[in-house]
Amino acid sequence: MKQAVEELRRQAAGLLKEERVKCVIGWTQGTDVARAVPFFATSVRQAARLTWTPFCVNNLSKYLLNHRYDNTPLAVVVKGCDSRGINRLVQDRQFVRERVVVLGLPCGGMLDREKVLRVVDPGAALQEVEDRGSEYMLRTDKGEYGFEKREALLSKCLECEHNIPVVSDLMIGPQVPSPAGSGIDRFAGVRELETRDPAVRSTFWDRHFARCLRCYACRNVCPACNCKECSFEQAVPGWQQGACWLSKRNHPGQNYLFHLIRMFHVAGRCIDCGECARVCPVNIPLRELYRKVMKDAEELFAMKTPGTDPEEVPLLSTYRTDDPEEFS
Amino acid sequence: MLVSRLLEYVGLEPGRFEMRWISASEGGKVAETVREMTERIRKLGPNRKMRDER
Amino acid sequence: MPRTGVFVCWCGSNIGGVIDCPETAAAASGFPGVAFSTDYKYMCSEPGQNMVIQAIREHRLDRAVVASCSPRLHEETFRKTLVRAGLNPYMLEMANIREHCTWVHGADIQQARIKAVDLVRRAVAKANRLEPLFESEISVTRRCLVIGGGVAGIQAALDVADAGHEVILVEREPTIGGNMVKLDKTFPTLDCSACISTPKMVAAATHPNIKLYTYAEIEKLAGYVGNFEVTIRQKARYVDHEKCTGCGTCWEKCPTRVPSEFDAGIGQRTAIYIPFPQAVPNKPVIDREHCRYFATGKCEICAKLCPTGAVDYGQEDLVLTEKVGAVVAATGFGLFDWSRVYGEYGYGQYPDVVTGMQFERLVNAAGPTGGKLLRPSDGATPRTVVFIKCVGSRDEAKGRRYCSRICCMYTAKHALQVLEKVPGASVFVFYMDVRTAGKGYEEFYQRAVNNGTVYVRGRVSKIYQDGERLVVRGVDTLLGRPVEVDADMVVLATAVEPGSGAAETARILGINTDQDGFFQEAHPKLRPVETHTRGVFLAGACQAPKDIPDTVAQASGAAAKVAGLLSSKWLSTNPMIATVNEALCTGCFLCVPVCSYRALEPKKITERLPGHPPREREVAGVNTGLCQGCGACNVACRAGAIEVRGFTNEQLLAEVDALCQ
Amino acid sequence: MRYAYYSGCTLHATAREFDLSTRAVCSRLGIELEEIPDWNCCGATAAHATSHLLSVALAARNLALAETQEADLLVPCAACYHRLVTARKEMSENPHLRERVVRIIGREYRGRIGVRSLLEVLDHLDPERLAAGVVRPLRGLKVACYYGCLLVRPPAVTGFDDPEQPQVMDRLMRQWGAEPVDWGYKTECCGAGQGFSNEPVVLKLVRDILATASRAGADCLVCACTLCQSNLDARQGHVNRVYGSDFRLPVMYFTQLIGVGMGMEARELGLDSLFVDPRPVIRALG
Repeated sequence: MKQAVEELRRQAAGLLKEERVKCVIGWTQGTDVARAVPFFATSVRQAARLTWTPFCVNNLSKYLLNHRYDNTPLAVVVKGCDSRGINRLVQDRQFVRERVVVLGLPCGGMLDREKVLRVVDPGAALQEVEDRGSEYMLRTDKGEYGFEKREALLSKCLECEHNIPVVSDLMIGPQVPSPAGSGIDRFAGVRELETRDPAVRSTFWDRHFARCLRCYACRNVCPACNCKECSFEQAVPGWQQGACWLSKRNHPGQNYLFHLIRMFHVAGRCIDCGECARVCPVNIPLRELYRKVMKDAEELFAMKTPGTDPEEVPLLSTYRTDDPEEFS
Repeated sequence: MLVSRLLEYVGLEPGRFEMRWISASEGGKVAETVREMTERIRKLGPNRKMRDER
Repeated sequence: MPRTGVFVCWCGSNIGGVIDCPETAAAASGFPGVAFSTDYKYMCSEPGQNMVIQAIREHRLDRAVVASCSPRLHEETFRKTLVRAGLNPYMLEMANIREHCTWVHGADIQQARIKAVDLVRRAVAKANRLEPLFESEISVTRRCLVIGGGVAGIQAALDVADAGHEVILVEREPTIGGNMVKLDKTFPTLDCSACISTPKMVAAATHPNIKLYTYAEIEKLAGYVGNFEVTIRQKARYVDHEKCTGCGTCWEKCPTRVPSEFDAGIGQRTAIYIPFPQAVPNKPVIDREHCRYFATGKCEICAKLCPTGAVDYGQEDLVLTEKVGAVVAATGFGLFDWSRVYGEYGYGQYPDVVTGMQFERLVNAAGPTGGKLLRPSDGATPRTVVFIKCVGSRDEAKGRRYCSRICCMYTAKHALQVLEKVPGASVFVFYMDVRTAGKGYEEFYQRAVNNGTVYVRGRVSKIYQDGERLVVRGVDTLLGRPVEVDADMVVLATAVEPGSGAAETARILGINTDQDGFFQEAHPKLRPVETHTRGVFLAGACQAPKDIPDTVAQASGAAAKVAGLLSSKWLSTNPMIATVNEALCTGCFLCVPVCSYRALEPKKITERLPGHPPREREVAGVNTGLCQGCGACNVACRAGAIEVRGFTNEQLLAEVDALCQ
Repeated sequence: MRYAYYSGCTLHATAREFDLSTRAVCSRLGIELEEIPDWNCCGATAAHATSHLLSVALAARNLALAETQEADLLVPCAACYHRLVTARKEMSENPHLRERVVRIIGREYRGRIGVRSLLEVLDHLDPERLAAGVVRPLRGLKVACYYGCLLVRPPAVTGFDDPEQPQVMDRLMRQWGAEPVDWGYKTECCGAGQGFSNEPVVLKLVRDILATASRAGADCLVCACTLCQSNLDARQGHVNRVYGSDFRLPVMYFTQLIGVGMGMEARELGLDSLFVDPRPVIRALG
């Protein structure tokens, strides 16, 4: 991956130097060996701090929203899954495609930080990463570690649909094989839950939603959540608890409703980048919730994963007379 | 269809949610549908989920 | 704090006979925001309205809830009452405790009482959150489109044109005149149908304010009241009507003969034809389907013989648009196809079993027999004629459940015509009931009876051909015994049904059809010529089966409505339309494609927010003239930036909350 | 092609020629008939006027027996067909009734097999296969096809042909080279059911049918019902006496005419056992 990192820094530096963009949104090495954090390079010097490791899990497309109404040209680095977020924002007219330079990185999968830290000392300094196809080789100042992808990747990466970005202006680094396991059912988790008894399902979600802190991290990280003011924040005079749809209290019933409403706001638009589930501090399996709709929509309406195609129209905003229906 | 599947997925009883096309001229059908639906929901009892005590 | 007044109406016994109105009013007085509540026998009457005005003044009310009938009926009435009391008309909320409560729950008074209170509580909750709304104005294109050139369309067109407005009259057949001009005589006066309809056709064609499109159909209607744009397809006639003089050489020499639609299939016409000699315009069209030239590439007799070179085989359909402010649908009726279902009458296999319309052509001086009553099979004069009424009408099993209204009268007319044309003929009429509601109608029926028509009350169970005669077997329910008549000819009074293509026309116009397929009027009694789509009116049998006097009366009624609409250059608009909260709008424009009225479009705004320099961005904007307040955009807006005035989220949720208490 | 065969009582007695000709024709066309073992009366004419339950149960026992043969049931007689098909429909629509009936007949009945009229079966045969059977076309024979009141009515129960203008038999006769006449009495009642209780009415009905057929130019009547056949055939003399008419119109089963077309002998088809001798008409065919 060394080659890709170098090319990334070079390209970023070039874009900044020629003033084609004001800022390159990428990642840099974080506070420990298995962490990369978003980084906003605004000068040639800063461009040298950009990095590309199997820990660059953050979906950076969301950061474009911060600049949606100014005119600054930007560059953003995306993995395959993140690139669907670019299409999402462009479709939602939140960003003019011409104003962003998309730097695409073919991705061999992201490592599960927890699994890596079980083996590697967090304090170690990451020197080089090598993608050997079926495994990653991490070289640190405290030794070399190999990680079988099948064992150590994030589960979402084993179900990877696009490891090559679906949209990019510049592809950086060599093509790498998809980390997706062969013959993997993308919706196995959903299907598993579907087969359970309704009562079991009910308790399952009740338990998870009851733990929700209403921290809104899932919303804040989501590229499909791009309203100007979230409907959960809209205060209406006379509704003491806040928004008119539901209260802001942390209460099981209200949390339930919160997740369902959010669910419907992203239905047919969720790009399945998995960030919501990753950032959830109480580990609610949000991805399994959103992917339920994705699965049904794929089965019923042959919907592709949203964000795959820049021309598509969100499923719930289209109507075809030949759509199947169950009611009459 | 998505909604009913989802609601069942998150643990609501099947039959609590239903969608029908009824035109404004079909008064009888509205009444009939509502009656059926009411009967069904009454059997299921009150929905304990999403309850708000504000 | 709002000061809401609640006014519970008894509606005589409609509401007051089921629930206890004073009790409901008393319950309402305890609802939040209610400053005054009362009840009255007829709230819509003058004393009732005055009571509302007085209460508003006396109790300093700033909004009102009227619990009475459907807002369809009296919302407008009470809005005006509020204006008279000095309030904004939109500070009114109605609770429909008649149609939604007492009319349907009369059997369960206890529940009805509870429901009435609930409905009022809902209305109060919404009323407390009402805000004043203000109407704006749109311009009006002072032209009118009339669809259908039958007697209804012609009458409406003439009346509107006489009122000084331009009229576009579109007819799909090659001639105007519709069904009326096919008839021989009209009941009950027995005057000649063509003699009274052809002058009207000419008047319409020559009126300086009327623009006539025959052999043309409407394809699309865009826009809204006052500002419609209609797309018309002028079908290819293959004859240049500019050059054509209507000399008739072409249709005299055309070698192809096909059954004439105008003669209900019993006469013949050529492939280049005018439907009948008095057609307007009196210029031919080529029926491409049957023309020898189009089928084989050879013939061209008409082109060769035409003295002005008007025949043009290369002509194509022409699509054109016209701007109008109002539309009158006058698409008329069709006749039930009995031969599909009436096996007992022979499925149309016996040539001497004809329909009433075919009979009209058989006795018409301009018809295929020159007005001599001759039966189709062998051209003999029928001595015994049997008429069967209600073929398809009032028959849910085989046809349509409604009464077609005109058959009783035209059958009486036909009976008289047989008796007059064939001295000594026997005429039998099998009937279910004889319905003669109309001026001079009963007298006319009596005349048919007195002149010797035998009316047999009962249905015909079977007709079969036995040699040359038709055996008609039925039952006389008054005598209680079967009867059998040997007839030379049988005439079926087939049901009136919506014209072919009525459903498609309704779709294009954006109007409803009733369960039988006729166009739905806005109110059966009080708004019989209007539709729920503002600016679209109805005339004639497209709305329900009608005789000529009723058709003409309704056409004039529709014309009066159109003239009223077009009398002013400006029209006030409904303020209950969508509004965009620009601060919330993210500019995704998913609302734009969902709007059927094309009322939403991107617009640029400059946004000033603390801590930011002013910035320009695009948000959705509502065209207040186009918006109909349907709320489709409201639902499509994920950001919750669009609301419909008078139906805001806050108001609706307040209603739900009130109902769920 | 294999069918469970229900001949019914009359085909063993007054309508033996129908049974004979049916079997002969079917074997020639390769339709295998397996007579239901231990069948009983279908209950026609009397049972349904006596007890609804009895009428269904009688027919149901035959259906249950046929089910064990695992083939659709083929019924030549219109009256039997009507009873069996009605019972089948009623039981399929009313599980409660079916339960009661099953208890009465003491046999399992699951409603798996269909009930077919012979006419319906022949109508669905491959036309070429039918054509191959014709060795002596009935050319020039004018036939009045008489369906009677039971075969195609009520349409909700029978449903294989139009109740007002049935065509099955006409089509079949045409295929055999005969010329069906257009006449109005195809489905009129012949009155057979009132044969003993109200003779004057029956005589009139028979007269009307014969007269209309004659006027339409028919050489003979073709029918599919044993009651109609015997009523129309045997009563001609009586009609002639009462009305002073002179009817001698052969009344044959459609199977007999088909058999003639197949070149079978008159005796094979039971043509010799009819009251009005059809042989002159047949001989005239050449």
